[in-house]
Amino acid sequence: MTSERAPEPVTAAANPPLQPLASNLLPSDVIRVSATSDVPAPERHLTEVAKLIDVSKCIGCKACQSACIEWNDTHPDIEENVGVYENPHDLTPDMFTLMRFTEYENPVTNEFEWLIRKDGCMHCADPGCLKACPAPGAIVQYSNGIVDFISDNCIGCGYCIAGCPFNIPRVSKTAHVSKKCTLCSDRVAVGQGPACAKACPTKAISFGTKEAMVELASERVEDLKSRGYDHAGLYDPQGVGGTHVMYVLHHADQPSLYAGLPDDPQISPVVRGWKGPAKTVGLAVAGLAAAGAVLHGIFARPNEVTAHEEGEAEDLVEDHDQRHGDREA
Amino acid sequence: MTEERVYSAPGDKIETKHPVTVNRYRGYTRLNHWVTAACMIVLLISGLSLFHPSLFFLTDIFGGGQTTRWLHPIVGLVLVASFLLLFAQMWKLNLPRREDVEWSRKIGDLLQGNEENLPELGKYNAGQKVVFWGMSGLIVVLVTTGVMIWEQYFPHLVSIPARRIAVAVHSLAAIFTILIFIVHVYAAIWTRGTIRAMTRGTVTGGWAFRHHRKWLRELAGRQRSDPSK
Amino acid sequence: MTNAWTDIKNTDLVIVMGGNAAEAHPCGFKWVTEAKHHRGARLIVVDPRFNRTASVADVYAPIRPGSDIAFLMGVIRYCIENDKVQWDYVKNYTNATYLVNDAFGWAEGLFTGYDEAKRDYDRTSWEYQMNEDGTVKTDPTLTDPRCVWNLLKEQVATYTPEFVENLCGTPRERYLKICEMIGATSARDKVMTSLYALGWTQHSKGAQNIRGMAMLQLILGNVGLPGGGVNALRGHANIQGLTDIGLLSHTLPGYMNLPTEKEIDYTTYMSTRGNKPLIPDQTSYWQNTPKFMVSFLKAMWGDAATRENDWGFDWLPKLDVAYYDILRMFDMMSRGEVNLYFCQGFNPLLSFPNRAKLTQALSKLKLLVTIDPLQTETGHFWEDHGIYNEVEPSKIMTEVLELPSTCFAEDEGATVNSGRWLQWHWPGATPPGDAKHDTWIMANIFLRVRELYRKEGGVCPEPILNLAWDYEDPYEPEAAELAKEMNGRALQTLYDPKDPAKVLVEAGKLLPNFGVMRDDGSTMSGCWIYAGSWTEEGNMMARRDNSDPGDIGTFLNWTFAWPANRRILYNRASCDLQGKPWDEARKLIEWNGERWQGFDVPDIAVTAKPETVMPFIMTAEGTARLFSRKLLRDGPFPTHMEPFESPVENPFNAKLRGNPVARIFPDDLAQLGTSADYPFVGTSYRLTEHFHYWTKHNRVNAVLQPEFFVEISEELAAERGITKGGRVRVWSARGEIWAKAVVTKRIRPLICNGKPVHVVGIPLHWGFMGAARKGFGPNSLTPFVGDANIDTPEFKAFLVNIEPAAEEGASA
Amino acid sequence: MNIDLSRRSFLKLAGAGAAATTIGALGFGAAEAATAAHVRAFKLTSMTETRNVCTYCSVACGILMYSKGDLAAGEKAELIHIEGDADHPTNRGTLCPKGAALKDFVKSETRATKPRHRAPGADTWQDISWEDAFDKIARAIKDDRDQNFIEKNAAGVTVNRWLTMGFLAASGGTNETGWLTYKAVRSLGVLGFDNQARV
Repeated sequence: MTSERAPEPVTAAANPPLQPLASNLLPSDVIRVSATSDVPAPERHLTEVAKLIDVSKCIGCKACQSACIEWNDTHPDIEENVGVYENPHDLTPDMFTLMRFTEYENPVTNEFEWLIRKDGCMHCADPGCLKACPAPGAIVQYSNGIVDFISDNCIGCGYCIAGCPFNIPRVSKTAHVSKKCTLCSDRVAVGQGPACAKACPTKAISFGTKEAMVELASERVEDLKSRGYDHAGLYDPQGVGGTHVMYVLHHADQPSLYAGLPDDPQISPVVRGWKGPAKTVGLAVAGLAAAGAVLHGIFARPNEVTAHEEGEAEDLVEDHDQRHGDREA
Repeated sequence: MTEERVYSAPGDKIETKHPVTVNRYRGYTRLNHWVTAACMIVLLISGLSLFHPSLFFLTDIFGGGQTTRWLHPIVGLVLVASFLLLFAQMWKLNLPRREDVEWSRKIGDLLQGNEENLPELGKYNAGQKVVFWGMSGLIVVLVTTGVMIWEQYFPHLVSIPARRIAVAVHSLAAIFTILIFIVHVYAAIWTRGTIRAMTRGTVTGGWAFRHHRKWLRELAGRQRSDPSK
Repeated sequence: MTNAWTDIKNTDLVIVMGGNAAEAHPCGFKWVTEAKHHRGARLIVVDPRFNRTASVADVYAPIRPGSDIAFLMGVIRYCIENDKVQWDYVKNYTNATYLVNDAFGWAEGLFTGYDEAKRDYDRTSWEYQMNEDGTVKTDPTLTDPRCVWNLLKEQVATYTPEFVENLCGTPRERYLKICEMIGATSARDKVMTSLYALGWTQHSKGAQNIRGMAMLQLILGNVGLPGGGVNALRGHANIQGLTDIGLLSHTLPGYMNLPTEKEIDYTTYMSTRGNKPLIPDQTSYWQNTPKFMVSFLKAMWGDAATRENDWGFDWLPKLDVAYYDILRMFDMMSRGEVNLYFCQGFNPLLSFPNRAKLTQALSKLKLLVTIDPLQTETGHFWEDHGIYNEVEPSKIMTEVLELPSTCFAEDEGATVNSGRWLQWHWPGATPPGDAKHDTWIMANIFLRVRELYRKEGGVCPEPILNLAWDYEDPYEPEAAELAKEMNGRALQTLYDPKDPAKVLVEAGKLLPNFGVMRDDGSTMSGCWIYAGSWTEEGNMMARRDNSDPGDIGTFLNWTFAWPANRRILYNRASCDLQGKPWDEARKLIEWNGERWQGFDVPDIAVTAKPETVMPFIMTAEGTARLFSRKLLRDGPFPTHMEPFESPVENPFNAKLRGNPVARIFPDDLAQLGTSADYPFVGTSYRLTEHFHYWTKHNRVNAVLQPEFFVEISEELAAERGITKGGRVRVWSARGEIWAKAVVTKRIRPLICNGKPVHVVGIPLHWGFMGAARKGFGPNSLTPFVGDANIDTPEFKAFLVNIEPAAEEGASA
Repeated sequence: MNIDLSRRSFLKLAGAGAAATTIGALGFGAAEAATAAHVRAFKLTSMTETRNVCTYCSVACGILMYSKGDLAAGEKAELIHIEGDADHPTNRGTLCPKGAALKDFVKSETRATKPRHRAPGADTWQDISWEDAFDKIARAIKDDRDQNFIEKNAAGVTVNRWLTMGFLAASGGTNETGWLTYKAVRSLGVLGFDNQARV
């Protein structure tokens, strides 16, 4: 094979290759697979990538939504206006990313702020969706940090919804598979950045190695602090092991201001319990019970009716007959 | 006039006297039971296949994960309907009675084969009652939580945190259901002569005498009023 | 734009006022966020609404629609009061020192010479004091009370912070904070850029709004500098190009004017266009007008244009009024005075004011032809669409032809961006169905008309029969042929005037630049400012070298910018009098002792001596005008005027309604409302999800913003019992619309003179064709009146009323 | 490797090769390996790329159009995708929500695709051939111009204007279209001539 392997992407600001390039996302780059425990250790570790969303640069133009729809060939419904700027009104199986708008009156500065956040999959290092997923191979995580849904293996149960700390996956009513941002894994595979990051007019969305994005974020945080946002900071929540989609927030001390971005997201203990101990212990208990029954069956004497008892029964029935007869007589 | 039934259900009667065979379950009750049982088995297999990855291969029985995901809740509803019918027929005789306490206390004797030490019982012993009420309760829990996590038709019924609890409770309830199911099946097997009650509908007099004497007594006492005579 | 999109990265302060750059020009706005990120630039937004641009602003201030002049004059007053003036710039590069005619004055909101009956000024007194040799009297000490600077000081004295607060509704501390930030850019090493768009033009005094900012920028010394300028963010992809080429009622290509009927011949026409410098040694580039004019006429009529027939001057139509702008045409149409109307890629039914009048006007046409890639509302104006277009087709006798044309993806050619870059593009898709190129359609129409004249004769056939049409395939002229025609060719070999032996351009060759043009018929050029765009070296508009040696955003080898590939206009002003950059760190060009050089094409003759030749080469003064003489109809300085429909009286003169010299037709005057009936201020605008009336045809954009809505404050909603997402009826003296209500904190009542003024925001993207839900536009409500100088309709400030409405279909 | 392989089949081969080797190396089930490699195929491979400029606003972003079929080579070309041109100095590959959905404009269901005629008083369109449409227009122009053209004003000055016809030109079109339109319209003596500069 002489085909050139596509490079790993370092930016979204690049033009797509037209020459065929072999994918840089190999099966062997998968480090986690849903409902699969024996994923072999990868031979190489890809450079972790990340999308950095700087809400202080975001103008809420929805170019990311537009680019996402076009790249992924989805068909969201034409809805109606319900008195807000969000359209569609929520993430849908056909809308992997959504601008959420919050009108906030800052009690400290008395300034009005229009907080706009691009919502979508965070590509957690410890993905709750993957943990919750019962279908082997329906959710995979690559060593570059991308968490991807593989529709062919998805059974549409919606467990990923329960597993996700960010309320992201949506199950299609028609295809019955769960959908969310892929971080444009097909673009990343040929060295390109995600469509939304490329499109973003104000570069509020950047894409590159996670290291570079963290560095860029610190540059931005410094700028924001110079503008009086003392609590500006990076949102890379460690509760889920960090994310491969991160935010620069002016109010990093209050993420929930931004349309309910979780302050301290983590995989719910309930989900951990359900997918951790409950899964093992439950199965073990059931297995033990079954085994116990079998063993008991084999080794213990069965509870058998004796011929004597059959006789007793006959007597008893006879007896009753007579007594009834007596009474009648 | 008919004497009041205390320990037996309508349809329970002495079938033959020599030897004694006793009608324990009528035809439709047996059908009802087996429909419920079939549903339960499908639910257990499909549920288990989605519960633990090592059992996911079981989805192949139903034609894959998608079908399994679709089938499981539908069968669950069938089970609920079917079980409701069973429940209507059985709940009264499964109400606890004083002798259940003593019976439970002496359950060791039962396992050691000293059943004669146990008190006389009606149609159901305390173990069967536990299975009955356990199943009833668990099915309520399962159907409730099941609907809460039924993505296809009720995606927004409850909040996501509630859904997480629901899915965990559903799993736990399923484990308990499995345990009860095992107890139920195993008891039926271990207690010889039981299964025919749900196949042929009858048990031997000796079986009735040994395990449910009060029930046998009542039936024996009711012979006269039996319209077949 | 004086500057370019990419140049915004060089700024220290951005003021977005009279526009909404983030929303309407997101990718250009990127250079604002880049400046913020990499230079620490600050962003000020002044707008009636807290819009998407405001969402990333450092300071936002609300302003009552239509009060921008007061705000800007107030800032100028602040700068003068607080010595925030770039004095070297003002004294040398503006007309601040020039003395003005003693008769000129201003009182009660009016300048001298007002004639109420004519709704016009006699502008005689709006002029400099002249020396006998025809040059201007000046006072470099700025002590003469009649110098422009002192008159300006007097003019802006009224605009105190209190006055501004009361008139504009802008809270004082916020206003003063903005003044302070703006004033700081008077420093030599600080630059502000102004980004504006239709938020300033669509007023009855639009031109004066922009002058206000231009004057402020001159006072701060910010024009001509990287990161500075007065930047009109143009709307359509090629609005700049079509304006350059003169597709307007009264213009010729390259910003020359069509003759009026007073200009009875070529000589008379040229007699007022001598443009003799008013200050010795100045460039006054318009002195070259005859060269550009003759070259244009030769492009039009080729060999038929001769010196003997004044180069075909008579074949140009002559104006009897200032112009036949869209308002005048539709007014004439409504009176049955127009028979044929063509809409090529234009949807007037949604884009002109007073839709009821438009429908009535279109119904009186004999023939309407639309040439458009889309099925437009205008082409379908006769269709009954219920409340969205309530007409009776059987009563409309207009014949309509809908001709399908291609779009950008299917055609080839250049479009001119806001920064004057001519960028070539190539087709990559087969046109759908039977859609054809506009050029093919126009050629077929023209050639058929010409054939009829050839066969049948008729009235004045010469301009048609003689029109140059030397295309290889006359029915499908190639983009390259047309581009070369605009660039121009030498018709005879051109020799260097200084050295007759030296050949500059051989006969038949493309012109390298407009400097070689002649007024003797030896050159032709369709649009002189495009000379250099397609030369013997090839198509300069197709160049794709994106290197930027000075890292100052000029990209000289990327496509072509007019004029002469210059990226920043007036760039000579980026240097001090001696030719050194005001800010060494922001060097664009500089004088090296012999010539101008640097990272841009100097906007001055390369050997023009810095202390002699001033930067503003297009004016006869060589300087920029703080006092604009007679050039604008409504005053040499901006003065505050209320919109024609306003809840507030003109504080200078309660009798004045709107711009006292703006033209308004009698029927339309009768259709103006007052705040007694229409208490709220309506204003129109675009949303970022849509482009005018095009993208409602697109599924994706319809998804992103599906349905027509209006925006109101929580206070107004409470006052009128309107709920978020509920349906409302909005009406003006001219019509009514129904919409969903977006109730928001982003609009607040403005407190003017102690009283609240409520604003109703009305976006403009919906109609009755396309993929999005059917809806309305603001033009059902807006008044049929325009700017006094160029008649841009007053879309940004008018009066409306609003109430909750029943759901569609339900009875109210 | 056979150099005559088309890009598409070349890619397929390359993909298959990569998958095969990896399955062996990893030793997990073939199904799972196939699963893990399930990244959507890059949809632009083997498309024709054309450089263009966004048709909407005056920022004039550089765009790349991807089509099936090469128009320059005389083939029929179907537009598949549009994205920003990262080489363009202004937009650097970015696009706004309109630009990013340009393909939907080109392929809009409400594009005009054939000439249509609406007769006076009619409530429907009728199809019309280009020939007939042009004849109708040319006749209308000729007749109206001959009837209403003003050669001289009251003072006897040659004014050569025609006021009963108006023309709105497209600011979305090219310079070249604009220039051809300018020539044709001005030569007729039309003064009611405008573009979107004011709106």
